[in-house]
Amino acid sequence: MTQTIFWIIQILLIPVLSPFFIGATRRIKARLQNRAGASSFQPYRDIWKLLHKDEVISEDASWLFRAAPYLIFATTLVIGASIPLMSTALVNSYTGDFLVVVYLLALGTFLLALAGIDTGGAFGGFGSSREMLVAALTEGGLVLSLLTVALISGTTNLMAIPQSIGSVPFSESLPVILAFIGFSIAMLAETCRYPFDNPSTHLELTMIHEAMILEYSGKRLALIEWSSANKYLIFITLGANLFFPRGMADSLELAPVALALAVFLIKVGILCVAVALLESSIAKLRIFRLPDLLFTSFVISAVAVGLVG
Amino acid sequence: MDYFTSPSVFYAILAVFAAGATGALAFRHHDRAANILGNSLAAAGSLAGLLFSGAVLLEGDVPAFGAGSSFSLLSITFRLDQLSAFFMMVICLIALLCSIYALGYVRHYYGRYSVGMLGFFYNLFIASMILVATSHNLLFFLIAWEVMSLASYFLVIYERRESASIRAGSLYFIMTHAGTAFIVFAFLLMYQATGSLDFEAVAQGMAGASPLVRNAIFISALVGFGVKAGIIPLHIWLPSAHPAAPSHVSALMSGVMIKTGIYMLVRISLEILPGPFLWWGLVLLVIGGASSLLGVLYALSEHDLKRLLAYHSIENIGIILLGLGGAIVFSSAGMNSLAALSLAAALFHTLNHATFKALLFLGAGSVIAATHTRNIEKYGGLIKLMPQTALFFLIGSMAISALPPLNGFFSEWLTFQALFQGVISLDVTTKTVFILAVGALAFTSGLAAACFVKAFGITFLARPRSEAVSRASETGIFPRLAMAGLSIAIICLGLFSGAVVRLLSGVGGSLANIGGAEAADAAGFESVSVQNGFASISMPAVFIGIGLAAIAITAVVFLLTRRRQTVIGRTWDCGADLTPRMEITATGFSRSIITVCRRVLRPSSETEIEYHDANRYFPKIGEVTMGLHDVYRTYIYRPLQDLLTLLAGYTTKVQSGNINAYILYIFITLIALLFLLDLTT
Amino acid sequence: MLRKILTVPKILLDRQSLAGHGEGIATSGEPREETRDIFKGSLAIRLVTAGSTNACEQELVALSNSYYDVERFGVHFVASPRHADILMVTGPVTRNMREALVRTYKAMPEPKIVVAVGDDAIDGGVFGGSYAVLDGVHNVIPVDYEIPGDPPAPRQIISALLDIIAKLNSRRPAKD
Amino acid sequence: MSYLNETTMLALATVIFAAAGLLHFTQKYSSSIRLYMLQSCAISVLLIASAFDRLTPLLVVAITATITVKVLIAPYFFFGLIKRHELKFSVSAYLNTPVTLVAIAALLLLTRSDLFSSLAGLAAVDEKLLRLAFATILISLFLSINRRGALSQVLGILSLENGIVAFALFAGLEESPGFQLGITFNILILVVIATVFASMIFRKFGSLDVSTMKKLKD
Repeated sequence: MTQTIFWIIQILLIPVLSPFFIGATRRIKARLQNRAGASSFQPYRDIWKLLHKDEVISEDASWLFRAAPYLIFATTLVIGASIPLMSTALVNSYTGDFLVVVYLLALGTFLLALAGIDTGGAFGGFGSSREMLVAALTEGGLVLSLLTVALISGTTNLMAIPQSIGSVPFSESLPVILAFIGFSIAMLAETCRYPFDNPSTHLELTMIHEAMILEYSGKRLALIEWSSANKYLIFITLGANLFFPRGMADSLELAPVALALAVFLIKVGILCVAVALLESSIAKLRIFRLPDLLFTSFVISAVAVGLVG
Repeated sequence: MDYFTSPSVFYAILAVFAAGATGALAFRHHDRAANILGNSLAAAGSLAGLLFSGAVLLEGDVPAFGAGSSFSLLSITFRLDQLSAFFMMVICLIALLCSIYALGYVRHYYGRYSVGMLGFFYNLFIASMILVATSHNLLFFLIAWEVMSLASYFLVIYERRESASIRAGSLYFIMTHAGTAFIVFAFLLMYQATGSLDFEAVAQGMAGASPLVRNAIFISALVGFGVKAGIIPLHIWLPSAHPAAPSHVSALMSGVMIKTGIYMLVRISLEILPGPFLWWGLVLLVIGGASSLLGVLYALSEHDLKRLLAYHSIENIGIILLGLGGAIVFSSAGMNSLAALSLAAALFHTLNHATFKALLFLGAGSVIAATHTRNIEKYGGLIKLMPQTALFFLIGSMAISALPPLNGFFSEWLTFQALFQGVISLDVTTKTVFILAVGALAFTSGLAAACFVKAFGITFLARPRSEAVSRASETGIFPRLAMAGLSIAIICLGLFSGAVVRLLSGVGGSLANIGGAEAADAAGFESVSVQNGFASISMPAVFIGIGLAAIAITAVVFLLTRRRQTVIGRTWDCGADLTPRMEITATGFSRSIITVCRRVLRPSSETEIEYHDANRYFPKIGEVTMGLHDVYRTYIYRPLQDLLTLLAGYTTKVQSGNINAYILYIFITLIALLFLLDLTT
Repeated sequence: MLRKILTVPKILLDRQSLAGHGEGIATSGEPREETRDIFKGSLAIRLVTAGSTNACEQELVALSNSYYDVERFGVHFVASPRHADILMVTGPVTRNMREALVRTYKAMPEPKIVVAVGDDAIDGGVFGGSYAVLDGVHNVIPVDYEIPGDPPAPRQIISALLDIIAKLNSRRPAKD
Repeated sequence: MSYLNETTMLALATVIFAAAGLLHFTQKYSSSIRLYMLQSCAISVLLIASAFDRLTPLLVVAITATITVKVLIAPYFFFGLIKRHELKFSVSAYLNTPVTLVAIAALLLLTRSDLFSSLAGLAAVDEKLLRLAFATILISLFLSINRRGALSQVLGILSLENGIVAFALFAGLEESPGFQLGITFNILILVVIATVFASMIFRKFGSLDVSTMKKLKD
């Protein structure tokens, strides 16, 4: 029974919390810019508003354009159920493999890129092109950085990894640290943050993610915004729980799990602050400088894998 | 059931193909009859072959059977062990659906080219592939191999009034025969070492062969079969030959024929040659990584839909070789269960690639038949004109991009897991190769996704970019039936991957150098786990998870927004008129990735501007052609060709054109051989 | 740094000092029922410059800086009319921009609000009567609210926006 | 071969050898063809004799085919050919008669030499016969080299064929029916192709002298 409850929490946690952390990151950034900024709960309001608006769909759009947001959101839900959140005792051996997560993310990107092309607008296409460039070159670093922790813990199941990473002594944690660096770069690329993309840009020419969703409105826009929030939280969670698994519960008792959830929120909050700090202190890179960074991520992660064992 | 796997059934299947071939030839003046006869008999034969090979896979090997011949070395014998049966199953599965497709597709050749000839060579081609996969004698194998090459050559030059087809055919002819020369060399070495040409006897006799001989056999087999499989840099024939053939033949060539090269590589390196060496596996890993990465990058730069797909075949062969290379490395290190895992990954990817590449080629064939162009830049908006073809092509695209929950994802997952095991369990130098292979595989699948966003997006989405395309219409019922069949196969192979892995585990385990090890364990809910739970996955769970989540979210959103309307408007165009010329082009889409990889790909761009005036101030028309420098031609094949021409220049002096002189050469050779004989005895 | 994140910046104008400086003048009477409650705390603006002098744009850009910081009220500018709730138009609408303005309006999903910003947009302002302009946004698309001024100061605009939001949300629908 | 004693066999072998040798010195096409017929007859006799030894259906077919093709059809073709194109003489050779003789002698010496001893070991009946058959092969080849006329060259090749058959018989290979069938089949093809080519070439160039055919290369 408790297990069922925990599973429900596990599945719902990511979509429920994700708008908050997007909002929080924005707010921290606003503060760093000496502004008050919108409330951390602003994304909830935006999504609520969009769900209550009409929709305008281009006459050139096909069923793919209409179906994509639902499927993309569905992939983030499945991923949310496959990643470690609070307790290492909860193991999903069906979809918990890290490759499943990586490729489900790729599925979302694939569908979104197609939807970007679908309407035949001038911006959607190059948004897709850039997105696929970044996504394709991120893959190597992402897979190898996650492989590092998987090798250390002797399983590629994400939900089982934290248990053994937590017991790695500090003197042997070099691969973990390197992998985390590689992972962070991949994370910034996948979630469209600085220096890869400006999440709040209005200039079509500098867009990557935004350019693809220019044509969406109403409920489908809400779903897309929500799924990218989910994706952001998924990556933050992976970063927090795979590389710094301290504080995760190792049983399914109520008290430790509640504690673990609190610790989880704090860890995610810290990472959000880190992202905001990073975004406020660096400039966006030229698109042809991005591959260098992504290859750096790949090389660092490859070295990390080499150092394991 | 035992009755069903008897040799006579096998002969009957061959007879059906023979009937199809002769029937099509007999009715060559009557296009419709030739089409129906040739293709329906091919379909019937393939169906029977599919059932037959499936029965063999379930029931166990059929021992060698067949007719001997009066020649001591050539015996027309067949053997259906698990590996042969598996490849025969792949061949028959794809051939079945391609034949159904051809029933409708061939119609547009009526009155233009001889449908009878097409039917003849098509049946011959399928039958010869089956013979290649099942023959049990090296010499007989060579004959079947040559028939397969020639039949496919005639299919490549089928549209004989296109000069491009003829050129592609010639290149194919030369390359494949250069490859055959290496194969013959490998076989001769085997014969020399064992004194027999029967597979079983050769495999037994090879145990005593020296490492030098074994290495030489492996290298020449790798080159010879590598040409057919299309590994880089021996691939140059592939992107021009596959697109030139009619689409259902392209599907067979790309989906199945190149796999015969893989079949023999597996057979030679894991069964015939005892105790493979570590470096064989490493070489295959390096070649596989390079082929997959370069293949997908070249595919990105292609704007010809079928050439693009042909380059993806190179990529997927690379992925298969990663699995095979891993299997050889593990086998040489004595880790049999890992070798079984790795080989299962390679074989699974072989099967998967056959299904989705055939589907994609068939889809491309329908698109080309409807639009009369192969240039991807001219397409657009076909999803509204050909909705079902678009859906099938999308399924194929997702499968080849290794997106879950389709079959392409599962075999790449298995390949990844095999490579991970290599990273875990091997020494530092070997491990490095495996890490790089993992990286290559990861980048490859990302780039493949990018390439298929391009291929699918530019072809089917947005608005038509040319007049011809806007008049396209959905293809006939048979092509759609065939594509639907392949789509179902793709989905089922993804869903029931657990069962397939168990089957392939048996196939791999039957090989001598793996010795019966299990590839993966099966747990509940169709889930597969490798290496005692190092990794586990359940494809049905992924499928159902996505489905349930999508249904749930759709229901929730529907409830929330049921009172809101959806309005159809024009695409947001910033107030200016949007024309199809403003849409992203395939060139534009992939140019950024090509620019990133410019060191490897060597992009070229030529600008041509026509001016209004002599001072060249006012340009009239500007044209930029973007492409790639052909590195292989410039640095490998051109020098080779020059060298050959030079040598040929010397040898022309020998060619006097006088018959007497030629007979004199024969005479001298005879005498010289006699001397040689005398010296050796 | 942490203090900076946690405390409200000093130079920011507070809410009280903003109120009452300007108001959104409703042109179409009662707000439609469907707009009620939807825009609570979330408003996306699409700006169309229909032949303006760029003065209004300068002021609108100032809204996002750290002094006025319109974002704290949940108001933000977006890149596509598809994402927008409010269409802000500046300038007297030149003949060349007419079609673009209409298309932008059509591209927005319902419910949508049109706000004419500045005297030019309201009735043509100093350009009124010129052969090149159409004398205000209302001649092209229905306008819901007007923010007068030539150009209106940022403070006026924010004040008017808050007023508009208040009007949209607070007023009871007629039949209730 | 027990039905023929050694002397008979030696005689037949000599006939075959002599026919090949004499082909070098015939002046007329018709006599060349007759010599070939003679040679083929000798071969047929040898084949029939071997059939008594061990009769298989395939061997019967092979013998029938050999007799039909070599003794009847091929000469008939050639007679038809020379009649149609009114050819009579085939005098031109690269080497004159004495030098040809010397060359033939040298070839004979070669077959007698130790060089050949390894092959001679194959002999089922008599080493001498084998050497003779081999000499036939070499001399026939030499005929094709030496003669300019296309018809003589074809005859040289056919005679070579006969030499090979004789060699196979003496080496005891006649039991392999595939071998017999292959050779027969080969001859059939050769005759057809040669005829077609010869008439095509004659129509085009008006001569069968290959040295006037140099233009073919261009």
